[in-house]
Amino acid sequence: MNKKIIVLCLMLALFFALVIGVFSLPSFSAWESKDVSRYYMDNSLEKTGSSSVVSAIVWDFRGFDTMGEETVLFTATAGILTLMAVGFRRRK
Amino acid sequence: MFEYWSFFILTFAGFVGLGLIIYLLGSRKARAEERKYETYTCGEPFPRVNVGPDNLYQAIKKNLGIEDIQKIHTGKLSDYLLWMLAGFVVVLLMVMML
Amino acid sequence: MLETLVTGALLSVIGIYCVIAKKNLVKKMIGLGIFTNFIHLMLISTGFREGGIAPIIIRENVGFFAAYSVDPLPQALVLTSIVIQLSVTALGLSIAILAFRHFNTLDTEKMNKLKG
Amino acid sequence: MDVIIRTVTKGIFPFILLLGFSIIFHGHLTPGGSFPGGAVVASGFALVAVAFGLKGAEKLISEETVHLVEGLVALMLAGLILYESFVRKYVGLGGGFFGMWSSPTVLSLNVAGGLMVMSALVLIVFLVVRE
Amino acid sequence: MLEYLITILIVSAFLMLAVRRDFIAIAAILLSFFMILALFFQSQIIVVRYGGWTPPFGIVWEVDKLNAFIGLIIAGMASLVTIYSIKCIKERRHRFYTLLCLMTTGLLGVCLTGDIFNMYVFFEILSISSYGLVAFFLDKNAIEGAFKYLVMGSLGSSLLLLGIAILYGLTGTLNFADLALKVSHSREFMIALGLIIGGFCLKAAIVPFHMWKPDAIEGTPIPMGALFSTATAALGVYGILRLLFVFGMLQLNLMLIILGTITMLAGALLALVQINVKRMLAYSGISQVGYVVMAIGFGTSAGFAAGLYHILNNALIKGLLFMAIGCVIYITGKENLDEMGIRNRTLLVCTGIGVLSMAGVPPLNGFVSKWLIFMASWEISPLLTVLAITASAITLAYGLKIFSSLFFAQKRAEGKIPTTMLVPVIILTILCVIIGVFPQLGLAVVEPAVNALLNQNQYITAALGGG
Repeated sequence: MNKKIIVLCLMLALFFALVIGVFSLPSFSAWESKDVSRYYMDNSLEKTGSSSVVSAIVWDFRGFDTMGEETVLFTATAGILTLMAVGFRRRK
Repeated sequence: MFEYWSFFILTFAGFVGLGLIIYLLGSRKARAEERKYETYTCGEPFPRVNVGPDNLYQAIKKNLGIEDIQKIHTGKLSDYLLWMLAGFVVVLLMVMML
Repeated sequence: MLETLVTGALLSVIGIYCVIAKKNLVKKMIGLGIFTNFIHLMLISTGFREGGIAPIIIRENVGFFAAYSVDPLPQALVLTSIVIQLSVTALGLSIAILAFRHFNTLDTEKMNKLKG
Repeated sequence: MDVIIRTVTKGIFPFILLLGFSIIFHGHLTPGGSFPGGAVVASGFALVAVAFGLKGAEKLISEETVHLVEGLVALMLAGLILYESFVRKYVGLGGGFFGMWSSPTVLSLNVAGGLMVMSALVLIVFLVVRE
Repeated sequence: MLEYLITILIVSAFLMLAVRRDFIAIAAILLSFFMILALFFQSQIIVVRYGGWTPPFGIVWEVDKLNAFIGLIIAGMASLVTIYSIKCIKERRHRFYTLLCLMTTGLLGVCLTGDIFNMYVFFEILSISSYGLVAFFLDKNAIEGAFKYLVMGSLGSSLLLLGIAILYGLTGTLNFADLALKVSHSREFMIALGLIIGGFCLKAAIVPFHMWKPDAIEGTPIPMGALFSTATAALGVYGILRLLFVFGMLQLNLMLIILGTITMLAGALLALVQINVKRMLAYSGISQVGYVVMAIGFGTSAGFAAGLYHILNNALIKGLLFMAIGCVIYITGKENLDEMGIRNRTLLVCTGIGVLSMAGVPPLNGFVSKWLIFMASWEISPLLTVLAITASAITLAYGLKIFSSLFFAQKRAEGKIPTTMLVPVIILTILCVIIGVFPQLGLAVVEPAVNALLNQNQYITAALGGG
């Protein structure tokens, strides 16, 4: 177990030093390249009428993603029904 | 044209022969079940020893280090996750080396 | 921004330690949740802007909104991802209930019937 | 559960529903929307299930109803999303900006998504509580 | 057409909750197969814009020949599995079909999408429905396999999301084509790519990530084992391929060769010593994916052709073996290799052909793609050829184990196999033989996919151009 913890610590250090180092880059909040977000901010009011830009993105610009998200929720429900509701029909 | 067809006929014949062999093998063994085997060692009737598929390749299993590989698969979730993260780190390092 | 990075580092290490080293299945699910929260935090932080405002257009800021707002797209992505995480957690906990019923324990070290 | 929790639940339950539906219906104007609102509504039903037991909660909204709501709302949602461009073409934008009817597509989708989230979460709570 | 495909699948899954009739899901999956078949014969790249927004701003689905090839394998296997499990699953069949329908949705969604976050969403639909399906039998093995798969799979897809977050932070866009134009091959981009490739390796069960697969397959119903070893594995390989090619990262081939070789050898060696037949087939599937990844890593067009051809052949062979062994288990009720004797001759012949084909005996289809892989590896390094032939020999050895347990069994069980279970087995056997005798047929399917793989510029311009 002790050996495992050492391996774990080494790996974690390597892994997250890499990953978190990336997020501290200055280019991550550079606004020159974000023309997609810029388009959403400029056009959400005129083209969708929604004044909450996040709502406009979630339901209109990227509505298909949200469709997938609701399907994920439905999938989890179906999975839990498969797991849990075994004797339910018979009891009624 | 002729070459093509000869190739076709050869492979077709080979395939039919193979199928025939498999079929005969299956049917022969299906009948052979009722036959009685009597094994004698030193004049005494010996109980029949059945060599199953899990007895095959025991020598390879012992000598080729498969048992060591099998020991890695402990069935414990923590070990699996540790291997998986090690895999992620290896992939990351390999990608970074370019 | 520095606070975000420090929090993210802490969350990630705690989460992944919890997933790997803890033996209880429910604790593993909690660790998974913490780790996913780390990712959500990082994803949100890609839209960071110094002194930014929330991406809601109101009458007062309709002209100069785009110059001050934070990036709305990562927020939408995180909203989607939270629901996905909720679904995974719900399914995982119901599997944990069934596992407890079968094995009479939640210790993952003792559930190693399948191996080799 | 004891009488205090029951009484408080009876008092607070309508307001939880009100808050949830308010969040859902203002999804295109304020922060929040379908998922937070749906979760709030579902938490109201979860509270009833805790206070009055599963029987009490099923008197309020039976599992059959939840199934039906989820199926119907899911179908509606799928239709709305997948043919969103048609909806936008024929419904168009409503009245002026910043108003309740400023964005019919986002509003209707928010309501449908909120009902979907609510029914899914209520179903999950019912199924897990029964165990 | 693509909108109707996804509409039909999702809506039928939703309908199954209320209506509970199996034929809805069966019809939907079969219909989706025919739609993918029709897409496969389209000559140009098909782009579908959801919601009517232009590509970098809205979500786009995009089908070129590579997509369509993998989608054809996925939809074909899913529909065969659907037909097979009409009789194979005995109780709570409507739940099984709901989840199977959603799993097909997830598989096809990841395969056909052109947007990286959309890909993550469908990846999760696939994952969650698979967790439910692994736990379907609700017994000890099923639950154990399910939670192992759940924790590993969720951690893997979280890391995939982390990779997507880094990509978004670097470029500010999520569309594949737009990303390909905007990324520079910097170190940060490499980290993101490594994380995403790791997530796909988990689905394809490349060796350090493979440990969920045998445990999950041992507990699942047999049809799910067939789907995991064929469709999910093909999808994982597709994800790696698409990422590498659309971003022009062909210098990663050394990594793929190393991972593929290790996977090939370890899977074959572990399959050699298994006693449970489902577990043995699971390891065998891992080994075959290793061949594919190794062949892709060669970086030559011969290697790509061989790898893609082996995806097709592996799907046919592994599907055939899983389904045939499933019929045997249906009769005998035992999963040990010791107790697998049956009297049904058709089934014996089909299983024999499957085993020989897996081992690469000449007139059958496994030989063709393995031969192509050997030829392609000889140009890179003869050592790789030797290793591949060794793995092939080990494949023959464990194939003989199945062979002997079927043909030389002492006790043979009697039993009637339902027609719906026998038909997919026979279809796959006939396909194996036909592709083995006429390899040109298979190559005709594979070659457009290889061409599409090598011309990623068409994929990029088709997504962004054209108004």
